[in-house]
Amino acid sequence: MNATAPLVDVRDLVKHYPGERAWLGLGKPKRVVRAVDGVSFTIAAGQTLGLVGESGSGKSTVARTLLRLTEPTGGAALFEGRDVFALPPGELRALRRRMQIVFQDPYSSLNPRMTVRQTLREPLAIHRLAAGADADARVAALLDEVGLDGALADSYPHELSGGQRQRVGIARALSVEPAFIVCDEPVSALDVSVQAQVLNLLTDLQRRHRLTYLFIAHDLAVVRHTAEQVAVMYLGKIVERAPATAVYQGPRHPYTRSLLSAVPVPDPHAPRRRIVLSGDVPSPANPPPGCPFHPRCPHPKKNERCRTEVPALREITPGHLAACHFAAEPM
Amino acid sequence: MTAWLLRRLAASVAIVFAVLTLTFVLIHLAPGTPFLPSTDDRSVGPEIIARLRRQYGLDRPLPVQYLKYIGSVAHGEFGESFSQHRPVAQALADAVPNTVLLGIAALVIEFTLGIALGAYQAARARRRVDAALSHLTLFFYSVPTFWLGLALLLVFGQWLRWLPVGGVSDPIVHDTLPWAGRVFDTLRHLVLPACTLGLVGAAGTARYQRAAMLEVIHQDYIRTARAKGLSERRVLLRHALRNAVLPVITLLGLSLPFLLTGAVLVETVFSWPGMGKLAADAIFSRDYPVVTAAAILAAAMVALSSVVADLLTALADPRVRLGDGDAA
Amino acid sequence: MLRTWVSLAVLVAGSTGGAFALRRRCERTGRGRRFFRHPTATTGVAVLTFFVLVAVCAPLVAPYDPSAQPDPVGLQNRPPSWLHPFGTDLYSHDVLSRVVYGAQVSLGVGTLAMLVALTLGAVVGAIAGYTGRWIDAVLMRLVDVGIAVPRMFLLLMAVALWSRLPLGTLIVLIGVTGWFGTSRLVRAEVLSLRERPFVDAARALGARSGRVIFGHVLPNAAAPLIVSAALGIGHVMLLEAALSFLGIGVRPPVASWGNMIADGRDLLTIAPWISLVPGLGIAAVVMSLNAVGDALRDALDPREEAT
Amino acid sequence: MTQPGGTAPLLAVRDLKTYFVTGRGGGTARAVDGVSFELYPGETLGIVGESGCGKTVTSLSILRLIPEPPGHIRPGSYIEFDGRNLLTLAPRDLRAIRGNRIAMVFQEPMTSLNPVFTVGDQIAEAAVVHQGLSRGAARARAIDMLRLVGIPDPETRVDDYPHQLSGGMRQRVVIAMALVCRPQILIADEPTTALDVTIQAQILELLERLQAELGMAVMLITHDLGVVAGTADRVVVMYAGQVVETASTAELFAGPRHPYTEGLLASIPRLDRPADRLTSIPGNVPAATHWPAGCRFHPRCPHAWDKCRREEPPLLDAGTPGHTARCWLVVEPQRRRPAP
Amino acid sequence: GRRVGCTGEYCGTLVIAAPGEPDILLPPASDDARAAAVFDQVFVKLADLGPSGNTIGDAGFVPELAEKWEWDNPRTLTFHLNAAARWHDGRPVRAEDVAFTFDVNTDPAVNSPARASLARVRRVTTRDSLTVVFHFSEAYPEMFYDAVHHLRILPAHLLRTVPRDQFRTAAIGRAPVGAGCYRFVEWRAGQSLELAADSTCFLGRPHIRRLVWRFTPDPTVAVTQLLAGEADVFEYLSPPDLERVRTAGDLVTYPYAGPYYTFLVFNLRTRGDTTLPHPLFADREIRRALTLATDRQQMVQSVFAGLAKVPPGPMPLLWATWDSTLRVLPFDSAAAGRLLGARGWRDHDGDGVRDKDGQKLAFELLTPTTSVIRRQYARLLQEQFRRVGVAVEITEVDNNVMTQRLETGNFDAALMSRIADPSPTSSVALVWLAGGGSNYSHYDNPVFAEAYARATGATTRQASMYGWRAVFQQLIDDAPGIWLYSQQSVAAMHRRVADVRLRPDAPYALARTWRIPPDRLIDRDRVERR
Ligand SMILES: Nc1ncnc2c1ncn2[C@@H]1O[C@H](COP(=O)(O)OP(=O)(O)OP(=O)(O)O)[C@@H](O)[C@H]1O
Ligand SMILES: Nc1ncnc2c1ncn2[C@@H]1O[C@H](COP(=O)(O)OP(=O)(O)OP(=O)(O)O)[C@@H](O)[C@H]1O
Ligand SMILES: [Mg+2]
Ligand SMILES: [Mg+2]
Repeated sequence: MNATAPLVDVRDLVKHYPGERAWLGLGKPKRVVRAVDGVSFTIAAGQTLGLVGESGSGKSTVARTLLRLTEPTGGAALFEGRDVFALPPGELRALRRRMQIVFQDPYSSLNPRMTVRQTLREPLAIHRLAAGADADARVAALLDEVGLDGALADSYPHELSGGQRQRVGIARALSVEPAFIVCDEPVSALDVSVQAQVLNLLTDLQRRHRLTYLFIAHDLAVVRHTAEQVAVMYLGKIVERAPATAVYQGPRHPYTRSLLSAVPVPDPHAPRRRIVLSGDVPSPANPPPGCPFHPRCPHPKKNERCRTEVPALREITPGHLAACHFAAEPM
Repeated sequence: MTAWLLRRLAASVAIVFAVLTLTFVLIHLAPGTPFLPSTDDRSVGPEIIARLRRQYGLDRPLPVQYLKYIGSVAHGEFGESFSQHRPVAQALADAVPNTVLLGIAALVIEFTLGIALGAYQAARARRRVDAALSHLTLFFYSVPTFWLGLALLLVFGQWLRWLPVGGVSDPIVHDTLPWAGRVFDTLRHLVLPACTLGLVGAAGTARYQRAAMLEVIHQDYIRTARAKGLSERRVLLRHALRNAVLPVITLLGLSLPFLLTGAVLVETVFSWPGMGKLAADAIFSRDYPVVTAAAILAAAMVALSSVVADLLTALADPRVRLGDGDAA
Repeated sequence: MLRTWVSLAVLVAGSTGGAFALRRRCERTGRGRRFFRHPTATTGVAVLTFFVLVAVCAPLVAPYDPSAQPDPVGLQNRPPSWLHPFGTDLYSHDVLSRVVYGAQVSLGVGTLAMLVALTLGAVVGAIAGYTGRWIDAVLMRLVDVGIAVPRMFLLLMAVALWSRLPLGTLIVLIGVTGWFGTSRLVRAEVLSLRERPFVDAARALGARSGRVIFGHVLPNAAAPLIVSAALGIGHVMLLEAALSFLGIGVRPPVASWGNMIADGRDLLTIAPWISLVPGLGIAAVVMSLNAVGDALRDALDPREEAT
Repeated sequence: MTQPGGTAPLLAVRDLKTYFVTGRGGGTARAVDGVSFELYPGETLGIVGESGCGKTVTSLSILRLIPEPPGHIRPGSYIEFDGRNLLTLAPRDLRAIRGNRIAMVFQEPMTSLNPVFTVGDQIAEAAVVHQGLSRGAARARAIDMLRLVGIPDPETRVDDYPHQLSGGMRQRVVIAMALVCRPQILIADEPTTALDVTIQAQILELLERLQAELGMAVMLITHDLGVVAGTADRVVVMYAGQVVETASTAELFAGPRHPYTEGLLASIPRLDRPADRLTSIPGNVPAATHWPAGCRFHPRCPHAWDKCRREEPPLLDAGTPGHTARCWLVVEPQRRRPAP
Repeated sequence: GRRVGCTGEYCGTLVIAAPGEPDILLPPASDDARAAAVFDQVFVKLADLGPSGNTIGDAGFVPELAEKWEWDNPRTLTFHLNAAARWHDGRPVRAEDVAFTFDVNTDPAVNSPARASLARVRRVTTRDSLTVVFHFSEAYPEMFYDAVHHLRILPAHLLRTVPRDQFRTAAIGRAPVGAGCYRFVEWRAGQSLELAADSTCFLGRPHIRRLVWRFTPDPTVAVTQLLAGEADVFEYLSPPDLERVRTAGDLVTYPYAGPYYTFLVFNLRTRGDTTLPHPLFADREIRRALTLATDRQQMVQSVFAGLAKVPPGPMPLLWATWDSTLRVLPFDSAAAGRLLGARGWRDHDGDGVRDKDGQKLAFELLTPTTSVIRRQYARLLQEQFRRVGVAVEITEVDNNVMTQRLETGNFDAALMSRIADPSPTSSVALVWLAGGGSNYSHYDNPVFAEAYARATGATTRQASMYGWRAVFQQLIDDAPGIWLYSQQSVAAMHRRVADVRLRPDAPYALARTWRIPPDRLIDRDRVERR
């Protein structure tokens, strides 16, 4: 960890979605979806935390609660020392200049009835940053910054390609000059060639503006290129968190290990040691007892303890945390 | 499932209760009082009106009347009809079966004809038959119900004399007929009103069904079905129709209020002594107890029909599980 | 009379020409092309334009005063002739003049009542859908109740019990009893839009609820609203006709197509033109509205837009 | 695994052109524009390319599942299977092949199952139609198929509806459905794209196993070169409705000859070779209605020169047998510019 | 075709198209015209009006339940009942029944429509089981008429137990038992009502075996049924319907003097406040001017094409008082204009409406939605008044609302229709005498009241006629209303029915004498009820 205080400090974030809404009190007991169940991490200013996990593991929920687009159930999130979860609405709106989000789906993250210009001018108007010709100049600058032709300013989203849309989405996030951007799978929906363009753009922007990223992906390979720190989520919990190199070179959690092995390598001669997990991700509404991963765990030492006792996320080596009873032992 | 049903029924009761209150308030806000003679032939002294008002409890303060009314409705009593001089329950008991008969017949026409037409059109989409049928359904969808009724009545009743012009049965021969004859007699009387009501609905259903079917035809699973080597017939009738009917079933639950609205007109045109006519007559003669009871009953029918439609949807659509959908 | 024929000819030419001109203009945009791809869209637009023009230019088109009774004895229930192209009615009114002025009332009632319903439905639906929680629950239960009573019953009760309703009140009443479906539609639309990332993006940028609802949510829910409005106007016109049929719609001597049908109903066999002409008028307008609504549905379909 | 050589191809696609009349944008989308390739018995042929380059349309064209209108297969196209041209077959004969001898697995496992029928019904349906199975036999067959694709507890799962299954299970069902008649060819259109990596690994594993067991030829369509690298014997790379490069897998990855293929390979983020910046192909895939003149890749190509703008290159032999590329660099390698 | 079935003289099913349904079939509880038609068949009176329609003395009355009657003295009338009369449940009809009927009809709790007519009958006693005696408080010309006309004899043994204030909802009111020649069979609510001939009827066996009322929502549908061959009779054709019927081959029309008349009534008191005079209509000259402005002859021509007449005063064609020598106000719009101008009502601002002191000569005309003809008239009147510079706003309201507004005096002018008794006595008192229950105009003229007293006190037919002439002349001169039309009623009936006689005041009263000859029977005539 850096010596400086982290920019973002999330502590024990919990988000439960109430399941069934009981009508007139006659409903069955509610089934709660434990989308995020006690997640903690920190991100130092100017750095990137990669958050990886399968679909439904709660990554987006972390992102949304962190920005308070969804109200959290519990926990705290310190941003520049202030608890985002405790801010009154007025201050929250002010804070929104400082933290922004880029979404996964470039098709639905832009208002289809607004031109690029309107989309980019709106945040300027909300925060009274610029108006009139000034705003137009800002729009032009933003487009230039994300590598878009200024002529596209008056196009509607449906006239743009996926990559171009995603650039508009990034420009919109940049428009309020935030310090921190949550990137929720910003490249998952893009073609490989475009994906590389966007990843490069994000890296460039981070350098230029000293941005801090929470970078969410389901693909460990993508994160490898962007993040200094990596956290792996499974069923609403972080199962491993460590500096990137440590995760890729010495994963401690069997889940991380199998994730790594499952990424297809574009090399027919690369040694293939796929660890194929059996079964599917269990539902967060009905998580298994004990270690959440135990039903699929390929670990040779899996035993009764895994079925009953939830392993804590503990530090195995300095800065390397894992939530497995056998994390300390070599495989 | 049982819990769901209980919950939905409770909600229905709440709705009916709200409708009761609404009707009660609406009626008592209205100017004019009941118990005025309907012909200007003879005058009723104020003392007699006062006595009648007392007799029917109309002299009490509104909240008291309201509470008393709720109490009696809870016991299944709707009071006495002012204009018919008999218990409202009896008047309803006479009218409801007729409306139910008419409604079911109309629904059957509306949905069988509508679904068949819509599916056929979708299968022939953008061909000439489709266009012709589209225009036809659009026409039926666009003419006033009562106008259609009058036209049918004129043509088939008065000019061609193929069908009776009104009523639920032939008062002269009905009772003298054997069982099958009576059924036939009733059906003959049912044809015109049910067609009037049903055709307008069928036109709407056909348009809806056609759109639903066209949408389904573009789904991936239809392509999958074709990729399996199924015949076009099997693809359409087995894979597409089944899915395209689902939204139409939901429509079924929503169509009842429209049906009852139409029933007011059709029953008037065809002298069909059902609820719609009863309610309209009662409203015009300020027969409060009948008005309220009819509104309550209509609301109950609508609420129940939406429960039934949901049940049917659940039966037809395996994705729908009763129990965790919220009531909204 | 000459004036009538000339102005009718001009209006027919104008509306047809207008529809085709509009079509040519719109063909340039994808949406316009999708609209006019519908086989009946052009006809629908032309017919609607025609009737709207007729309503607007009523004094020009109508050969006579719509409520004049020039000769209640000699000119009663006359079949169509050169002087009275659509015949005369029981009161020796000229049916053509009444149809022309009736277009004003019928289209007006349809449009205004629909606007009332649309506004109410959109506001309630948007509020319910966006705020959620108890407000949503309360509003939607209210809608459940509204939907549970057949609209005709409600209207009958209100109109019959209050007996003397000015046209304005009738319009408001029809509007007020007609927004329940719209509000459900809007709510559903808003509920799905609320989950869309661009709405989240707006919130993340610090936009207030009002801005989010009116700037982002409602404009995107507009397409189904516009379609339902087009269909709704026709529905209201039919409803007005039904009310008039039951004797509680627009009051004479004001002519509406509905009360004209009602007037001619008893004379259906001896003077069919009295109710036939307004009946066909309603059917034509409602058909066109439906055709245009269908075409709009396609034209505004966001799914088509994505590609 | 069989290499192309002595054996005759099982399926030969020749100059396939499938166009869509879009009506809007005023044009014809030349979605597939002269595609040719062969599929040999028992092999796995990977077809790769970015979104919109015509992979799905190619696969649909083979079984004539293109929606008509707006689409149509141009005359002159030719798809040979079993000595017959599939494109001119009578509908009846074509149906006898669909699902029976050539089966397909579609991109979206969520939507390619009919929501209102049990998975058992849907799996067995092709067998019922093509082989006239009885109800009981159909059910038994469905259970067998479920077992084959590794779904636990098949006896109860057979009565489940699609929505009761997870994404991975659904894709297994879709595969089971395709394989029920033991087809000679399985066309799998992005069978794993919608799935998580761990599930993707499961499905790829399954396909490999099934191919080994049943000995069919597989056409594996994907946009992920990583997937191809691990599974396919040969690869066809598509761009803008055309085949731009064909080669055996090993050769393609070892020495791609088309700049597009090179670009694709370079832009993949790799676990094994961390890099600070990814190499990327500039620009976007053009719209199918407006393919660029000349070489369709030239606007994005770092090596393009005049000729590329003017003249469309044919598929040129790239040295080794079976390796072809649609690039003038094959004949003028000196034009290649060194990487920056 | 059901070929088998009833044959001979006593078959026949007559279907009566009825726009509307009776409210209750118990005479003292109903004043409904539809119910009255049924009462005429099911119940008997002591004696009935004869063909002459005379109401003075007992001349012309025909015996019904009473075989004969005699005057013990000018104020005591004794009836001898027909010993053969039987209730439909088989019990004989007794004198107690008559006394009971009188008691019921005079009980304020029952509020029978006959109550007012019986005001001068002090009591009714029985002498033996077949003799009843009516004791009057005074002798007057129409005392016999009052005693018999409104009194339909009720079965005491069935009604004695019914509480008097619950007559309106008594169960027997939906399944009546009487002593008439038809007995009640079935009432299907909203559909039909059926009576069957009582073959042992003491008044003679009816020829037509079944009478069926088929309820329809309105006259148009009723006529449609007639035209469709689903009904045989409809007794009250409107002019357009008459046109429809004339084209149908198997229908015959029977005109008869109608009991209906209609007039525009002016409210002589301020709208909503009966203590102040009306700003316009309190002025006799304005009322007369408005009358002069109406071309009633043309309107009758336009609306009825000969099916009605312009009455000299407020009277139906049925009344013997119809007198063409009365001096009536002619149609003279110029005179009307002069008269209005003379009262200061001129069109000062040139908008076509006369005004005075900034007040427009405008009023509201109330008319019920249910009546096509009155609605039509309202519009014709509106146009005619417009021509003399008077603005009329038509308000169509439901009948109930109209009655209520009339009762409370909350109107300017209204189109009132009345169905009258055969005698003008009660009707005129009710509508025009101060304090009369239906005197909505609040017309109050002592001269008129005196004339009325003279007319009703007359003991000879001639004196009575003379008296009535004075009564109506006064009304005409004072013009509290504009006498618009008196209808000539027309019934349409299937041509197979023979011996049809329609009594103006009660078209079906003689139905038991109508016949369907055996050779003209159609299918429904032969149907046998199981
Ligand atoms: N509004 C909601 N109501 C109820 N449950 C929800 C809601 N939003 C998310 N969930 C549930 O919470 C869990 C975590 O969802 P989340 O979207 O955070 O996952 P994710 O890791 O981002 O997945 P993906 O890769 O698909 O985006 C899922 O099981 C999801 O079903
Ligand atoms: N129904 C259709 N109507 C019009 N154009 C179509 C249609 N289907 C496909 N196309 C066009 O064909 C082109 C190729 O589409 P295709 O689906 O084959 O691409 P793909 O390579 O499978 O891409 P993806 O990876 O997105 O599945 C697209 O550019 C599209 O515009
Ligand atoms: Mg997510
Ligand atoms: Mg594809």
